Amino acid sequence: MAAGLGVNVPESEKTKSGLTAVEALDWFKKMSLIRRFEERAEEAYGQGKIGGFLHLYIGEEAIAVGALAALHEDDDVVTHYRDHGYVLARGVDPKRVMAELYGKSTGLSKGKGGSMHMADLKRRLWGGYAVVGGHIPLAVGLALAVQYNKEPRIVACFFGDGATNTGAFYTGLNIAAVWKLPLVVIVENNHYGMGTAVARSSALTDLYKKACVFNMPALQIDGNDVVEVRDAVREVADRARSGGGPQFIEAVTYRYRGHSMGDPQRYRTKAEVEAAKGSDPIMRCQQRMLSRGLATEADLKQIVSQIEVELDEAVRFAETSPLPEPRDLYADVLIAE
Amino acid sequence: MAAGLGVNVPESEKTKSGLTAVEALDWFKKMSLIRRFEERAEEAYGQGKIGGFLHLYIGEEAIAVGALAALHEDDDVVTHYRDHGYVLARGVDPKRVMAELYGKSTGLSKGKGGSMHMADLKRRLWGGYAVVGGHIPLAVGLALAVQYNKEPRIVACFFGDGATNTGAFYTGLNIAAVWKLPLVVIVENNHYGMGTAVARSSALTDLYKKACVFNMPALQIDGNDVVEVRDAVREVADRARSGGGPQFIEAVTYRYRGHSMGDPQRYRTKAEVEAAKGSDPIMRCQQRMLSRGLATEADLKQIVSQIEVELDEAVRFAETSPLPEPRDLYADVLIAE
Amino acid sequence: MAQKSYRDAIREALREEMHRDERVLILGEEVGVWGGTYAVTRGLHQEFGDRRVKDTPIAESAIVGTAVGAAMGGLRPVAEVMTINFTLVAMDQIVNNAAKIHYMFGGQAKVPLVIRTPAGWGQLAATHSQTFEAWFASLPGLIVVMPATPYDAKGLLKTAIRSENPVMFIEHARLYGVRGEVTDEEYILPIGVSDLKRAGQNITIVTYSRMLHVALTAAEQLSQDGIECEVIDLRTLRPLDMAPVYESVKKTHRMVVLEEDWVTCGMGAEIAARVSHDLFDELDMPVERLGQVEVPMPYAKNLEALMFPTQEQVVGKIKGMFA
Amino acid sequence: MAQKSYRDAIREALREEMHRDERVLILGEEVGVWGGTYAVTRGLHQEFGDRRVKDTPIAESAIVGTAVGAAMGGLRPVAEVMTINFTLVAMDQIVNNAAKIHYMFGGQAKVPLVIRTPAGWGQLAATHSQTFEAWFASLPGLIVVMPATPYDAKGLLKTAIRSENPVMFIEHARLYGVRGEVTDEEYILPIGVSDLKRAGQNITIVTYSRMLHVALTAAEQLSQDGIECEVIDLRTLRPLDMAPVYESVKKTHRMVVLEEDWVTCGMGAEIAARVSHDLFDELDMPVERLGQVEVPMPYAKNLEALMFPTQEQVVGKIKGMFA
Ligand SMILES: Cc1ncc(C[n+]2csc(CCOP(=O)(O)OP(=O)(O)O)c2C)c(N)n1
Ligand SMILES: Cc1ncc(C[n+]2csc(CCOP(=O)(O)OP(=O)(O)O)c2C)c(N)n1
Ligand SMILES: [Mg+2]
Ligand SMILES: [Mg+2]
Repeated sequence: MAAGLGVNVPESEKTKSGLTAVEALDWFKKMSLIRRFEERAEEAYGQGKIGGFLHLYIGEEAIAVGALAALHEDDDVVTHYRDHGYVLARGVDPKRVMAELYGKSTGLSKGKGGSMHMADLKRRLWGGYAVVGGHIPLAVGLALAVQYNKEPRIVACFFGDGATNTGAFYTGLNIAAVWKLPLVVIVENNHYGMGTAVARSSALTDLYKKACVFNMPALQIDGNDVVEVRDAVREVADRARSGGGPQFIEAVTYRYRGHSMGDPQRYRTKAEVEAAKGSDPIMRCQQRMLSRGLATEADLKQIVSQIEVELDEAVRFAETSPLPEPRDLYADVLIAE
Repeated sequence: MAAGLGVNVPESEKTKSGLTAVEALDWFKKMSLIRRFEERAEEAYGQGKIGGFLHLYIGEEAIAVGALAALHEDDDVVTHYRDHGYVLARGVDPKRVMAELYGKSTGLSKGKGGSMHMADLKRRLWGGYAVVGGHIPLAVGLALAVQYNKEPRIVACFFGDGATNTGAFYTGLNIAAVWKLPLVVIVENNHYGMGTAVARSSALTDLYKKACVFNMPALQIDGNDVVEVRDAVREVADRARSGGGPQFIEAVTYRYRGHSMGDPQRYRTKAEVEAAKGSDPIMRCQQRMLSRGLATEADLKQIVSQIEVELDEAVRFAETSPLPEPRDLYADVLIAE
Repeated sequence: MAQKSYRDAIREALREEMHRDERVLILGEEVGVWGGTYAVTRGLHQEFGDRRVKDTPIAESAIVGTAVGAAMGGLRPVAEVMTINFTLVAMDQIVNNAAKIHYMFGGQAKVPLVIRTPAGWGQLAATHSQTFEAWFASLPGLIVVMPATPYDAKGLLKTAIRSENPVMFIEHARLYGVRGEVTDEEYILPIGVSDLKRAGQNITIVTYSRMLHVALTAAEQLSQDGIECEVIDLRTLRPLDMAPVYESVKKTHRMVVLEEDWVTCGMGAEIAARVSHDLFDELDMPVERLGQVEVPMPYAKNLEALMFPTQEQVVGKIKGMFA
Repeated sequence: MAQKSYRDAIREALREEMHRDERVLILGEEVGVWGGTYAVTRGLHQEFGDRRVKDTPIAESAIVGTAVGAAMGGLRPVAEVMTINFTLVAMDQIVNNAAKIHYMFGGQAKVPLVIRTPAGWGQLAATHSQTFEAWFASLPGLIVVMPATPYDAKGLLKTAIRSENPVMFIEHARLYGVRGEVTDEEYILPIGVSDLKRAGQNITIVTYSRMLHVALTAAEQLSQDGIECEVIDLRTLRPLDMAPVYESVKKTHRMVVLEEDWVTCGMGAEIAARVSHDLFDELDMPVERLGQVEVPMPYAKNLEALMFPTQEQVVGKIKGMFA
């Protein structure tokens, strides 16, 4: 379970669980949905219909999809700002996600949050957070609530390689470890925090090794293999759920797009990006499905065209939804008592 | 090189360097001076002549004395608030340290700093700092200045076990490691941060292991053996000085007194404290000197009585020194330009 | 009515609320085994155990962040930050998470959290003698309470713990030993209501926290000279209840704001700006502000004594306003 | 005189000072290879190399703390905190170390440090659209500069870098593209001097940073209605230079403070309190404050547009003062 930097990673045959057609189709569909959703968002951003920061998850889809497939529906999820993938992977209607990007009142966070702050409490998605590392203690606190109430749930927290250099990462996870909380953290090592390569910002470059300081079980996995992600997260989530305390996963992946819109990308070469695409998570999933006979070319084509229909609808919904009302500005500052 | 919790640690025979009588007498004198100085301060505190927090170093003297013996005179030193020991070990006149405790204008920091903030820039003592962990990045910055100017110096930074749970510890030392700065950090593991035992606050209890996350060479040493401290610090300081990057030492020791004045000490038993005194650093130094014929009982008695004279003088100086003038309140807020 | 210390009153509030509501828990440095650095939580760890009284590592940002998460997850955490100085380490969690999560996600999540922390001083020098209430009071999404008496402290803390909103509850280390009347019956007090602590018709003193006591003794002294001060204790700094202040100034036409913080950009600036604006025609003379000398806190006792407005200074200032 | 952008003017200041003084170095997130998130440091890494332009991990408290230490050790660091929002993570280092070290040790150490950081907004939502200048302006031991024009930004940054004191240098993301006259000769500007940006005799507008531009356009519009505004740009928020403000209000007898921050406990409160006090008899009417709506920043563009005073609002407010 180890992946290199953006080079062709041979399709893992170490998968422990059998892969069913239903699962594979679901994951393929979700990964494709996330990717196409973001390409649509990118377009809309170019047209000035979306503003602020827009951090795309393209290339990293296998992590959100694999991890959320492994979690139970009522497990808590807390993420960083690069958050469209998690939300869509958990089955939130793309309409409401797109509407949030458009800053519409029908958006997932009523237009108050935007791309970086997608939350859906009905699905126990506690939100994307934009201060790097700052959400990690929140996940620790949610895990404390789970432990306190002796619930059979766990909390999953996602963040990037860059976040592993923040104070919140260390101080938060130390508490989780001392209190043995039911928490799974998944570091998405996409090799860069903005333009800073891991080796230029972190004394350890194999990020799963950072778990040493928390005395926490840790794994490094190929984050572009949706099956490997699902299996690894399932394994450690089971452990966390049964009192094994917090668990640490480094999922190695690669971000195809710039950090956000308008990144000059002076920190890497085009060739590096192209090479990384050789182990594209969607392509690999697709190849696996076809080679194992879990789906036909036609099945996949159909999924892809269904997605386009769904996204046309999402864009239409976002475009035609009403803006928030001026009075909404004043709503939800404090709860009236 | 490992020490247990407050039990009789057999006198280390692993000392690499020969111990000379001159050194041994100097260290014995300094450790005794620190202890007696603090006992005097404790007395004065009881009489209401010293205010605020007073954190005593009693029981931990071998670390300051051994470490500063190993450092060069022009190496930078940055410490936490439990700082009388370092200042006295570097040869600052006890008069000025006592006067600072008394809040007099003749004090080391002109009465502005008090017990927790002793600085003497002429000796490259950059100060004691009272926000736990907050001084660690300062030491990193001083080390950056040394590296930037290609000087043959290093920076030594002292702090407690509790500080290893702060964000400043992790974020600061990560930078030191990535930039390979000439820094030596010495964690004084006295088993408690205020009333919280290490195991109740830290996922790792062997604190030198925390260096794993910085990929930093680390040692655990018996902090109550002044020779072991000196040798270990000399070794790693040499490494840091010759481009080896930051170095990490955990010096295991024990704090005899409460955290500060007025600590109810509900977190430990009297028996535990008494047991710890079995490996008292001054006693062990004395025994070694006597058993190796490096000093006679008479020599040591003479030193001890000299110290009393010096401290009588220090107390007299502090008592009779003038208070700061009201106008001093306004001095040194900003440098006039 | 019994005489109780501010410390004991706060502890009673914590204890009663923990008995009332199983979801209430305490976390912070030294709140458990030690019993609280200022002995506020003494006995609670023995009574409620590890589950509900949790000692933490020295990591204020993680303490507050964990408490925010726990609050979102359905608990009612009371996080103690050992002194208000250390909120500086937790500032991101307070400002960006506690105060904004409810709004940012369109009202979905709530953060029923109390952060207890004392201001204070006493030869603790520059980094350990600060008070940042005006910073917190500037933040939409946060409630800021800063009580001056045992009675107020208890009643307001109970309300804070029951609140659905994040509350910064700022105590004062030099008030812990101060005693006052606290009824034995259970009671709560409303957040966001300023309190008239002394009636008078000649001048209005607006204040809060420890300075209330300085104001009250100064008022007694001034009374002997025939100047009757009306003393208003803000108690809550956000939201600010200005109505009693306005009512008072309409009667007295003179006002002093008394605070322990540095004057520049302190609470007094806000109060003075509002009164100067809203009661422009009512004021017989400018609103005066009294607060801390604008230098970092020195250690030396004689210098520290010069830092804060004293009873004498308040008396002098007010006499000057009638000269 | 050449027209230069605020961004380029700041970069010139950095570059000139790096050439002048070998001790000047830059550190922060993305200041090097990326060239600065807002392209302010573009080209400097290529020109000066790794030693003098240092990319850091995402760890603002360590960035600022390291810069403080480096300043103590004899360097002249210019630390960039990517946006002012992230100073919340570094607050302890700014408040307790940068601002207090000189005082706390009796004047022994000094901290000749500049922290550059932009305020700003633009659909970035609640945690990324803040501005805390009033917090910093409350701190003895710190200098706070917040320039509005390319000329001021360059001249003041050069002075800040040469200063022996810690300077919080607050830029504005929405000004980086704004152009203005910047002389080609080398120049520096004094810190702590407010600047008259427009003369007028009817009313005084006191402002700083981006709001200066709103004030100036509003003043042009009002001029057509015969109301001549005097516009004063504070430029430095600590120490505050009130002399030009007082001089102006003595002439106009009317004043508005215009800021981008929340009004409660903002800079405007301090300015209004001072003017209301010191010029009590000069004011024909209350000092007005205009600032941000007191809610966390929403993402939606139409809501965000309601958050700040606009030219129209300033005009409306001022017209109202002459009605
Ligand atoms: C405390 C803080 N500092 C800086 C930033 C600016 N910033 C936003 S994302 C980012 C990089 C984060 O990198 P990483 O954690 O690897 O996540 P990725 O974007 O690669 O998914 C930075 C520096 C921020 N949002 N918060
Ligand atoms: C940020 C911060 N939080 C809390 C405190 C209060 N405090 C002072 S010393 C201390 C314990 C530190 O323990 P350790 O680092 O082990 O050093 P020791 O006192 O044992 O030498 C605490 C919690 C502080 N000064 N700063
Ligand atoms: Mg990354
Ligand atoms: Mg300790």
